[in-house]
Amino acid sequence: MLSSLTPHLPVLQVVVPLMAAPLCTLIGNRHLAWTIAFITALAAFVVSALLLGSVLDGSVISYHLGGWAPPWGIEYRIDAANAFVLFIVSLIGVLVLPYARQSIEHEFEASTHTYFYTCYLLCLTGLLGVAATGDAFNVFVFLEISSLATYALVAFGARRDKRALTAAYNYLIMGTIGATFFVIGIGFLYMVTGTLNMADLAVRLAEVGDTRVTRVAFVFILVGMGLKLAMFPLHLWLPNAYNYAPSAVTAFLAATATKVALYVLLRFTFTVFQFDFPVQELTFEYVVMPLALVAMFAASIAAVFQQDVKRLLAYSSIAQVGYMLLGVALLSEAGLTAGIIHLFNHAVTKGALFLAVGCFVYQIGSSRLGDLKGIGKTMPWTTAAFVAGGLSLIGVPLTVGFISKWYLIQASLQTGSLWIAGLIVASSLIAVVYVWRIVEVAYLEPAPEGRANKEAPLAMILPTYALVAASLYFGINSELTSSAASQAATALYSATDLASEGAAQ
Amino acid sequence: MKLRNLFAVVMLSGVFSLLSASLFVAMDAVDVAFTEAAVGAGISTVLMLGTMAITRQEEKPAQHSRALPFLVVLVTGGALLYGTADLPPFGALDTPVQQHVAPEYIERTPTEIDVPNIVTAILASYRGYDTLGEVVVIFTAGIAVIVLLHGSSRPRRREEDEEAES
Amino acid sequence: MSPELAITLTILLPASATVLLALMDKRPNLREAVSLITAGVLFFIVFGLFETVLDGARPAAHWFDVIPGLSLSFEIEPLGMLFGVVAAGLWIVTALYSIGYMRGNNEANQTRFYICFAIAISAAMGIAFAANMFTLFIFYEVLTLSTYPLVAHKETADARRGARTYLAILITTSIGFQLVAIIWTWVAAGTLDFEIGGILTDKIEPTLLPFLLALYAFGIGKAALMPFHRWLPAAMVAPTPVSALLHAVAVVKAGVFTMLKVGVYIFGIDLLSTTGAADWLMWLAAFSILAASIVAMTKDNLKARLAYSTISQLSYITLGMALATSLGVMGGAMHIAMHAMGKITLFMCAGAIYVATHKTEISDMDGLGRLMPFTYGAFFIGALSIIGLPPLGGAWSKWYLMLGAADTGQIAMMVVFMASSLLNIAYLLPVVARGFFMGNSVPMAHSLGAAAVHAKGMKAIREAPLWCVIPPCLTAFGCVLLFFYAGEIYTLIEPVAFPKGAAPS
Amino acid sequence: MIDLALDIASWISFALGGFFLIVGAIGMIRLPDFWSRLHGAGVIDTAGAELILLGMIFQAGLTQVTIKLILIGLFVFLTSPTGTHAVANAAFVAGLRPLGEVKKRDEDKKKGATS
Amino acid sequence: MDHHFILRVVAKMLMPPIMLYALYVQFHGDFGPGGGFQAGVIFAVAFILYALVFGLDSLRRVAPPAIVRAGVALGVLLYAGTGAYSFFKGKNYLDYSALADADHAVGGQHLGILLVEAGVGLTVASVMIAVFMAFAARAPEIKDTDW
Amino acid sequence: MFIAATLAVSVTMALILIRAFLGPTLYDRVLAVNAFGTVTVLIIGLIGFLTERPEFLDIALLYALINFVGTIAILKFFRYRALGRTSSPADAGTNGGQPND
Amino acid sequence: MWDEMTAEFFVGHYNYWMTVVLMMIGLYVVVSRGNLVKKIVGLNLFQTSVFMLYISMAKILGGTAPILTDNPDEVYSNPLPHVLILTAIVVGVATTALGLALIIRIRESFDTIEEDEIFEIEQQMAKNATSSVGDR
Amino acid sequence: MIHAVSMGLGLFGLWLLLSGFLDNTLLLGLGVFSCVICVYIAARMEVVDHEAVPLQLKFGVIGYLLWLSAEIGKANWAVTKVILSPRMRLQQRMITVPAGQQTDVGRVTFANSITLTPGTITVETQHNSFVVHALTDDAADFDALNDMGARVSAVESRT
Ligand code: NA
Ligand code: NA
Repeated sequence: MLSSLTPHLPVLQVVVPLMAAPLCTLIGNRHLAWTIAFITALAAFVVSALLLGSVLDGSVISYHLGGWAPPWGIEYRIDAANAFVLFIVSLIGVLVLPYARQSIEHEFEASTHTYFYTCYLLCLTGLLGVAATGDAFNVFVFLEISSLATYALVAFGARRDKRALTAAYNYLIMGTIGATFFVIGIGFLYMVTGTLNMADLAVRLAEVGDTRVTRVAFVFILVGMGLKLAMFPLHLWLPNAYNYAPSAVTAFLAATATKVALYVLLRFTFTVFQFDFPVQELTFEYVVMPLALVAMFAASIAAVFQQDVKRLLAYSSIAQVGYMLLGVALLSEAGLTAGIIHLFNHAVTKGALFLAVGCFVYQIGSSRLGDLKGIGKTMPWTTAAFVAGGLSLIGVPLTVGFISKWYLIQASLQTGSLWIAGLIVASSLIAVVYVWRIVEVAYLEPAPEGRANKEAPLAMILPTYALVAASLYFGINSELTSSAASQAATALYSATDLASEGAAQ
Repeated sequence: MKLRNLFAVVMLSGVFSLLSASLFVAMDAVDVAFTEAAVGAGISTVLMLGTMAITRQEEKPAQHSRALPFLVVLVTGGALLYGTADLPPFGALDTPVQQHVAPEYIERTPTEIDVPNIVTAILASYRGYDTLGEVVVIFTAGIAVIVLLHGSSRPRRREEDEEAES
Repeated sequence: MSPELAITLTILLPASATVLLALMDKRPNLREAVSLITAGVLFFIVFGLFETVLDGARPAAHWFDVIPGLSLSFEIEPLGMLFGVVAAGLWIVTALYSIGYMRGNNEANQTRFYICFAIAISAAMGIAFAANMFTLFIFYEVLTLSTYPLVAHKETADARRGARTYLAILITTSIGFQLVAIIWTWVAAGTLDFEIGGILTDKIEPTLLPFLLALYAFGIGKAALMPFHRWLPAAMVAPTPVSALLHAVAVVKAGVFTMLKVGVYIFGIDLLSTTGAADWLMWLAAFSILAASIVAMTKDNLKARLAYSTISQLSYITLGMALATSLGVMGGAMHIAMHAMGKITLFMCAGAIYVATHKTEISDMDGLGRLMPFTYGAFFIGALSIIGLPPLGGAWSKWYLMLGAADTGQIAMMVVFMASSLLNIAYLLPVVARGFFMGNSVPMAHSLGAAAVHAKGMKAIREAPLWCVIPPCLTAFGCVLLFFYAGEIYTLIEPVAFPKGAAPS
Repeated sequence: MIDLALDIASWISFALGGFFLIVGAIGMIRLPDFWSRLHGAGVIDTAGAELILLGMIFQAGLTQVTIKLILIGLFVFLTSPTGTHAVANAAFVAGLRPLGEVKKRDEDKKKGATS
Repeated sequence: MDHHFILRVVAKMLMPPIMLYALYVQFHGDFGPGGGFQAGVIFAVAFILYALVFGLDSLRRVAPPAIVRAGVALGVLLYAGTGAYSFFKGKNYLDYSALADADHAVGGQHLGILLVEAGVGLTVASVMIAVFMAFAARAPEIKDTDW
Repeated sequence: MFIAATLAVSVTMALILIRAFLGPTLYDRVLAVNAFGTVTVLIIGLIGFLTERPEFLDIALLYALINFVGTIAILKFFRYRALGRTSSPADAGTNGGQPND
Repeated sequence: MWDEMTAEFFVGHYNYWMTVVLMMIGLYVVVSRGNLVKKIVGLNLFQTSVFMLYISMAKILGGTAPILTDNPDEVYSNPLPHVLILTAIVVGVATTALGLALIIRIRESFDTIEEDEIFEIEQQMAKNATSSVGDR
Repeated sequence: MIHAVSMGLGLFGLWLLLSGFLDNTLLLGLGVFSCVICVYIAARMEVVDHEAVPLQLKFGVIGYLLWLSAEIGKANWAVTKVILSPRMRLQQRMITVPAGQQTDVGRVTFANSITLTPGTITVETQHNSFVVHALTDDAADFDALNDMGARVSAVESRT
């Protein structure tokens, strides 16, 4: 039975959580719902690992949904690039769930838990679907599944702070504008090629060449995805959304949602638009890269002045997106590799950090800096995890953050830009400042009278530590991640050749 | 034109929806028109009315500057107009849109699916997976709304609201 | 014991001791026993290695690859061996001294202190034995982070400010300059392994060499080259054993050691001398020497004066490297050991004075020498060694440095060395002179805060506790020993300084 | 022959229907207040709509289309007065009163009494 | 006698035909415009009309929220399950030819489309009803005499 | 013939739209939108004939339905008395807000 | 000649321009308006205009709705954009429903649906939180 | 029960009219299924009664509808004249018309008939009378309205 499912792995990756979501609602029992969600997420993780294993050699899996050959039918097309993204998303997905159970049951009334798990699974479904698909319009559909689920998940935070509602609303407005821009871009591409299959698009766009339509399509897809991935200055929705969402949600989103949007951007930039196309180069060189650099500084500096750790980390996320975009904007395979590896590393790091903050919130009901005084003494394990994540954010050696910076700086030096390398380190130094503000408060200030020495529950500590361990392990041995990232970069770059083969079949 | 009366705005958006549905019919998109009628004029309007029954119906004049939005719109619109110049002319038969995938659907549907409505054939079968996604979107929205408006206690009466507002 | 295991042990032993230390939180005696025993065993192992290296062997250990081609591995060469022995040896002394000081001062958070101390030693070992610049950098950063809590130990506003400066400068320089330099080297040379003669020959544009060297020289903030020296005086807020650690055992020595390593193994003396890439550094170091000495004279606070003295003395070593001559390297290398022994003596004396009298200002210390003869005696010997008078170790290193300057025909540098020695006399000997010959100590008991007197249970000033006095006496004796055993050091360093076997007289 | 007759019939229907539609619309613009405009809308909903539908029926002949047109006609016939009544009732309950209302209640009552 | 008897009587007459019309649209999507989505909306409109005229509580009685929520989920499951059935026949996901014998692939397509459209219709109708109920429950109470 | 009818309907739509914009009371707008729905039903039927595919009258039927239910919904959600006040002040009271002729 | 081409270009692209103008009106309403409901209305307008763009690209002059007839020579407009837009409309109404539900909750929590007023309330909340924390 | 069966049959007739596929077994089957569902839900809604399925109406209702159509035509013309007259003399008023029908269906028929004829609109329903808004004096013809009411009463029930 299991072996007969092997050829269906690409679709199982998405459909299993997709079917589990309504099942959760149908069953209605929150414990059972959690169990279903967890088993599903675990299954998704296993599937993603299997997929990653089978495409790391550079092969490509094409799955024809409905049995209809592309470009007439929708195709799932798994190569190293999206297998890597699928792996990241499902890894975080499965790790956050046990944590979520604890924190959600602590924060919300019992009757909403089932819905929470449903939304969580839907969000997971959407993100996985976006990453797996090889069809441009299908990207939009699954993007919206994940987005709608996200808006709901963010709004869950309203129980703790009503500002979660406005955050969700603003996110909804911005996200929908972004998705609509994306649809406009896809429409333009369709108008000049007559196809929606991304591999087919690549081939046909190369024939169409550099026209006003392709230029505008590219720009709209860039802006559309830029909104979703919080590219500076399209990031305005992010700080509030991350700040007021429930902790588990923030951790999950920060680690996955923007990453998937970035993946889509990369897929379009390097696979679909991979032909002699000056606008793309110009855009990246003169728009994306400067914006990425500005983000690295502006958002980092903004982070320094935040009074709330969650918000601080949210601004840091915007800066980190800047790093990824910077790597991509170098428009070299090394740069792309750096961007992708940072995509993974930041997912792990930020996931760990937000989970740790969630533990604080769980115990002391606040993530404000002023309330975290002496937390290093009352919650030593959580704080230690936070510091480990913070060090990774800074890019201290033996953490994944270091690996990211290494590759980024290497890539920028290879393109001969010492000044970019300098800017990268300069901005990561700002990270020292904002991380250290927290470290000082946590360790060097006395805890308020009467706060008990009480750690967060094990169900929350363990996932946090799992991510911390990952951020240390992959910082010590980056072979897996770096080879996967470089394989992914190669896949993105070389997909056009495969595309012609794909269209032929 | 500035319509501060939200009710008028909602009504006009419903009217816009009616008009666009008529346009869709004129452009042969009967299924789309059907849906737009059901959604734009129907469900959306009813939901907006439901919202406005609860919220205030007058918009307050905004205090912030309109320069930036205007610039955004100008740039976006400019880009779109720039792009449309290279688009194939409206209604032409020999454009890429009409060449590659689409004729295949029309040609294959009678033998492969055998339903007269090609839109249904594509919707439910060739691109049935998109439609599954669409159903999940609706499902998501349903669950989200249930969660958001879950455990409702009826809010204060309108009279009290108005007193509170004035 | 295989050399590989021995190397691994030198790093892991102190690191694993932290676990024991943490467990002994509530049992000070056991805790300090663990600390001492670890120090002893470590020194035993290192000394064993010293013998093999002296015999010409180059023990090595490979841990793992962090990034493909970039490994965490160790290989002991003479410079590293020298630094390793100095650090391991002085740890014993410092450990002894810490017990006296910390208990004598009733310091809080003593367990944290010992843990961080152990990690710092572990890092120092890693730096000493690193086989490549990457490994060295990692341990360099570990050292920075592990000493931060030591500097901030008192948790007062002052301590936090000082620790912040400490961390800011060290992290900024290491990530901002050193890391860029390392990655640049990696991109240019394709390796980071330390090799005699350097790895950069013909790999990089000669006009760019001074820039790369500048990135290294300023990136090695622990070498306290001006203008990145501010962290050292700032760190004076730390308890005295920490100052000893910073100034003698690990931190600054790690800095100048790295400086030497970079000069000898990354650039190569020949490359530096043929291209003149280090000329500017020579002048900067010379400036640093004089300027820091002059500042030292103006300081009334004893520890501050010693701190500026350290800045000055460190630049001797940098200057030795920048001379780009064999004798300069020999002098620099020797000065690592000589200065370490001398400066630790001075600091421990300063600490002993503080424990006994709670005095920090030199102007308050008139006549103390007569009450604390052992302390002041040790101080006197240490000062003479720093000044460079025979029969003390400092004489040899200064001698070789002068020879190096003469060798390259840099008369100006010889003048600098001589002027600096005079300045040394001017700022160090008055301390001793005031202690022995000025003022009357008997009525000074009341000048201590009554509360302090009461708290310490002291009736009048007398010699500091035994554990505070014995260690400086031991190191003072070490200064003398070093004069007679300098030949050993010479033999050790010879293969590095004179790779072609052209050792003069 | 029958075709021609049907064509003529539908022409007439369209012409009349169009006339009533436009009259009703003009009424909605020209009439002075809500209450009077209700009657303009009534013209559109009744004569206008049904006649246009009738015109289409003449064109469609005895087909499926005619059946649907009749169903639409029936539906409009049933719902438009209901809707109009609902609006009018709403306005009435809200206190909106006709412009220049002729208040001859006594006379009405008298008439009512005599009949 | 109630205040809105005109509406009540007219609505009573209209609702069954509206529901039938919805099902007509549902099952004739193959032949003309419409399909599950549009049918779902129309079906929900019948319920909305019911709630508008007879009150929200009546609607809750006719369509208990738990049932509606189950409908929301069941529709998706029907669609996705139809797709997953193909696995058992070794076919790709959503390959409806698995629903029929190998030589009746087209018949499989017919059945598949019927099933998934039913799923769409069920979910859409349920969601629309659920959303309406959620919105209406938040609105201030409207007494019959108020309008 | 259909074109002529379509034109007439279009003119009607335009005029009704003007009333929908002008208001001034809520009831004027509701009335206008209701009438607009009716003529939309007509125009969709007519467009069907114009494009020679008149069989898609389902859409028109749907419109008629939506139009009715929508009107009821408006009136239900906007309780009468409250709405009388939410329009511009001139509309309030018994006067239609326009000069008496 | 030139005029003829211009005219042809104009006729062929007029449709796109109109949809672009409508889109921009919608987008302007979204980004400039402070009223939350109005933003949603603007979003709908924006999206519907995009749908029009798609549908107009599907149209073939002289073609007919893509529902098969008995006439074998019939030209059908492109059905694919219709399918895409059906999906997009559904996504749009889903978003609208969720947005409106959020507005209801916002109104209940903030007692307003004006962006400016909400912003003021949020600023006030932030200020209160900061002042209550004290020393930092 | 009679109402339910009648409703089912009526709905099935409607299905046949809408569908037009009289030879497609599947669609006919679905039609039956649909009718059953509709009747079931209608029953749950408690709307299956003499009001939803007014079997009680007499056949004379057809005659009434024809008469009503003629009235509507006349009324339309009357209002048209008003609208198109340059000076547009209106005499708006509210008049109260007795509604003596026995059943609600009858009353609804009467009320809607009044509204369907332009010039008069049923504004409010009271216990046994309607408030009618009239556009002009001509429209406010009390006797004509009473006549209409009598006609409705005549066809409203079998008895
Ligand atoms: Na259909
Ligand atoms: Na009337």
